[in-house]
Amino acid sequence: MNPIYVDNNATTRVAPEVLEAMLPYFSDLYGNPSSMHTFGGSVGSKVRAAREQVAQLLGALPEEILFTSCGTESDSTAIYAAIRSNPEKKHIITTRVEHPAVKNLFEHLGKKGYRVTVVPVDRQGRLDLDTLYKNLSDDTAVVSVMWANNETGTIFPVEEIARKVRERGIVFHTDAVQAVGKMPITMADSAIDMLSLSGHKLHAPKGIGVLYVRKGTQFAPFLMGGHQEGGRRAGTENTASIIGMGRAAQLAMESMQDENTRVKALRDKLETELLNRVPHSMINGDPENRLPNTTSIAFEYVEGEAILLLMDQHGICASSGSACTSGSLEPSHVLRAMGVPFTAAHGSIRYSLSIYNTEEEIDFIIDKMPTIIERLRQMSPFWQR
Amino acid sequence: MNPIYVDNNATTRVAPEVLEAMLPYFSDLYGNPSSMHTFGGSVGSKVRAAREQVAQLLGALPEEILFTSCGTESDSTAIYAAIRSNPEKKHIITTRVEHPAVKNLFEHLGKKGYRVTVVPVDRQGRLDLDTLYKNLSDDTAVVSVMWANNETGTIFPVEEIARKVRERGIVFHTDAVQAVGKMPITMADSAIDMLSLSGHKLHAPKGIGVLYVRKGTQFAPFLMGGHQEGGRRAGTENTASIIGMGRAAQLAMESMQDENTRVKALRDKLETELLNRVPHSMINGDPENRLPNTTSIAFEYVEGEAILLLMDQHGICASSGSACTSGSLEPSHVLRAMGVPFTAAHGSIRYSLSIYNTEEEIDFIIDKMPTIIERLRQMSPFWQR
Amino acid sequence: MWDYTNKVKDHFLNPRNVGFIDDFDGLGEVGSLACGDALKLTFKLDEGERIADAKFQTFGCASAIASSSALTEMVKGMTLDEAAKVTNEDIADFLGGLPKEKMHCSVMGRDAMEKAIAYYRGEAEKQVEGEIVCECFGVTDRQIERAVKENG
Ligand SMILES: Cc1ncc(COP(=O)(O)O)c(C=O)c1O
Ligand SMILES: Cc1ncc(COP(=O)(O)O)c(C=O)c1O
Ligand code: FES
Ligand code: FES
Repeated sequence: MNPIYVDNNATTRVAPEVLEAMLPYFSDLYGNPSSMHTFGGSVGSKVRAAREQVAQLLGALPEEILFTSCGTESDSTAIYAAIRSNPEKKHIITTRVEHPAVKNLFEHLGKKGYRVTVVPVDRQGRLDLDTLYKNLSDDTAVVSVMWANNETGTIFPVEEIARKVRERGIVFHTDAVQAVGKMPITMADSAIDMLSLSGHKLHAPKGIGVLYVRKGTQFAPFLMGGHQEGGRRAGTENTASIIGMGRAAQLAMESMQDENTRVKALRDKLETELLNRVPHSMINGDPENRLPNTTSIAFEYVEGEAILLLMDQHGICASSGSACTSGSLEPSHVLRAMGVPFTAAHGSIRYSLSIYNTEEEIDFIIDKMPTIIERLRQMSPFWQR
Repeated sequence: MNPIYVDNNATTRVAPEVLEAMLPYFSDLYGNPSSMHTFGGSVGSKVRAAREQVAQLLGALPEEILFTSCGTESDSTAIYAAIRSNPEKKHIITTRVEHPAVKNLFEHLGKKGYRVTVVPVDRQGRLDLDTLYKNLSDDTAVVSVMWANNETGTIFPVEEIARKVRERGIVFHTDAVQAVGKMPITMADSAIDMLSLSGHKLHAPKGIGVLYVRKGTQFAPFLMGGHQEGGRRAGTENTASIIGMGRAAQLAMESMQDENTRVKALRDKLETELLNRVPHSMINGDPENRLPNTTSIAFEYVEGEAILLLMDQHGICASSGSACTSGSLEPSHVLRAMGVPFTAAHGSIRYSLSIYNTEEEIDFIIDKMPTIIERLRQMSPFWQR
Repeated sequence: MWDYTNKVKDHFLNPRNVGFIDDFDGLGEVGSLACGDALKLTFKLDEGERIADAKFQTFGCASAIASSSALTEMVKGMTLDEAAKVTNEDIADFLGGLPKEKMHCSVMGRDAMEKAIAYYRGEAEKQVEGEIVCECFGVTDRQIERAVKENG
């Protein structure tokens, strides 16, 4: 059975063009770009080209692009760089809806003696900006706010926040893992100091990330060792994946239009039809400011894992909460932060589309979901027939 | 021109069998192993199989295997885990011949207030064990000694050191990046607490590493975030590379014999012939305890970069010092630690073979090297004809 | 993804004895919406004081549903004393095993059975031993009741 994959916020298919670009760099052109021979050195020029491609996607300079091993490493690198560059400052700010890569790091830093402000969100998942701005102080080392939420797709006004944060001379980082490739980004016009992305969310392979570091931003490496990445990230360059990342950046620019028209229309159709056909269902998140590919729908009185497993019987792949938190049945911290009622939080399903989805697939999902929910509700002690 | 690649301590060719094992996991079976659908979950069982393969290569338990993004990350993870688990201890021990991944981290920790003992080596590159043992104290948080040196191939008695260190209740880590796959290792019989390896040194791809953590060893994660790797290393699993790493571990077990007979014989032939044919040349390192694939030969009165570039003209790929430090022209810290005279240190070339090398290739190198060295010596003001 | 046995999958996909016996002899309810797990169990006795029928309603994950289904199958024909001795390990064994992290899902079944028996015997509600089923939200029962009412 061919899967119907609507779990693209968890991970994406490596684009065939990306794999093709990577293939020569495993068993044929396997040299180390740091080597003093042509065989290794020539791979170095491919790595430079990939850096330029990523810079172009972000409207940035090639020297502002750092390759890392994943989104999580980019997040850690940025946040540690900011606090190590400002060792006297002991206050840090983030939000209640961050990915665990930022959330858990801030919690750790809280235990290490940092004062942490965690900005709340409202019922639609919108940030309480007043609280954020009110808490900026001379003691603040870094503000980290995600660009788009992985579970609901809600987009946050990070450009505006970055400007206010910069006015106070504070470093601003954004986890843009879910935003990059789905919306246009121009770092040259922005006040954001550091930005994280992860290759496998935009059709590059798993195990490659990028950290944008604005020229002039104070920096301290997270991974110490060899002199790779201009001394800012040690470890032999993951050449094949870097080259794949470059190609994926190029493809993302080309498909941005499709993502924001055709894919968005498919998402809207899926959402509208499911809300129509399934009683007691509702959207989680801000329908106004939202990624074009994501919808999180709460089906009341049923439980997410059970829904996913029944969907799996039809080959439909989706998520309840983020892939990172499913595996434990704790309800998602994002939905809890938004005050989604218990009856709804447990039964929330995230559908995240990509350019590879077709209308037939969406129609198939629309057809199957009502029966799945009805079947589970028949078993539920809370469901009043 | 097909390269003659004798730079396998810098990086290796991805084995075609490894690439074949990886290929389905890019564009076809691209699911996230943490997902609640069969499409992702079934990749999880492949990841488990890879963990078992790596465990087998190391004579370890699968739950003692942690996948990271490279050797450098494994080293950092181990050393930080040890010092964070022993926050009251402020003394750390390493050697003068470590790879920058350990060396630079220890220097950094020295600046952060740790007392660092750096154990010297003798002219053959053998460790001064007395100094090491004498400095073990109740304040020592971790001892990190590489298993085999990347530049000279010298093997250190880490099993013996680990036993002595354990007697004192101190954590022992070894950077085994150059040892794994070239010599049999059985962690079950060992006193080593943590061991680092890097995939691209044994025909797995770049960008995948392993940290062995003995069951029961205190641990604190370096990369915080999602719950992957049992909460010990966050970040979406690099499934294709992990699966490739597993296959490479399997192949390494199969080729260990070939490495220690045929490859060793080729290395010995190369070495003997070059020493015979090129006057004023000598081996760096301990010829008794040495990796089967490595020889570092000093050609006096000439300079390494120039040698490498002339070799490159013939398509011969090698290194002067480690690939990580070439790129700057500082003479290698390893050769300096051994007291190799300047006249020799600058002209040292590392040849590191692999199972893919043939006798024809070695004969070709033996044929070309004398002319290359002679040509440069003709230009050298230090060379007395 | 969890490694479920074929038997778990079967009992999840084709659960036996779903429902509510209107003229029940015993009724046990455990868990709550807040936890994401809840189970309502009813049984009916025959003349010989053996369980003639048992039915369940479950709000929960696949393990919870499969465990409930398994339990109701297992207890049919048992005396109440026998049924009271069924442990969550027995339920897991019946299903060919549950992932370690999912063992607690089968506890709910045992607890509901215990409560249903106590109900029949008119005993005061027994303090149930063992693991706490869920403490995800850390909210009070009253909050939950309100939440259910508001959204019900
Ligand atoms: C001994 C040793 N340790 C650590 C490393 C670092 O490994 P990686 O480049 O995969 O991070 C290397 C190779 O570069 C090495 O030879
Ligand atoms: C918003 C966000 N940040 C960070 C990450 C972490 O990325 P990775 O798994 O590549 O480390 C993810 C995805 O898992 C994400 O969705
Ligand atoms: S002569 Fe060129 S680096 Fe010194
Ligand atoms: S019922 Fe299975 S996780 Fe709680």
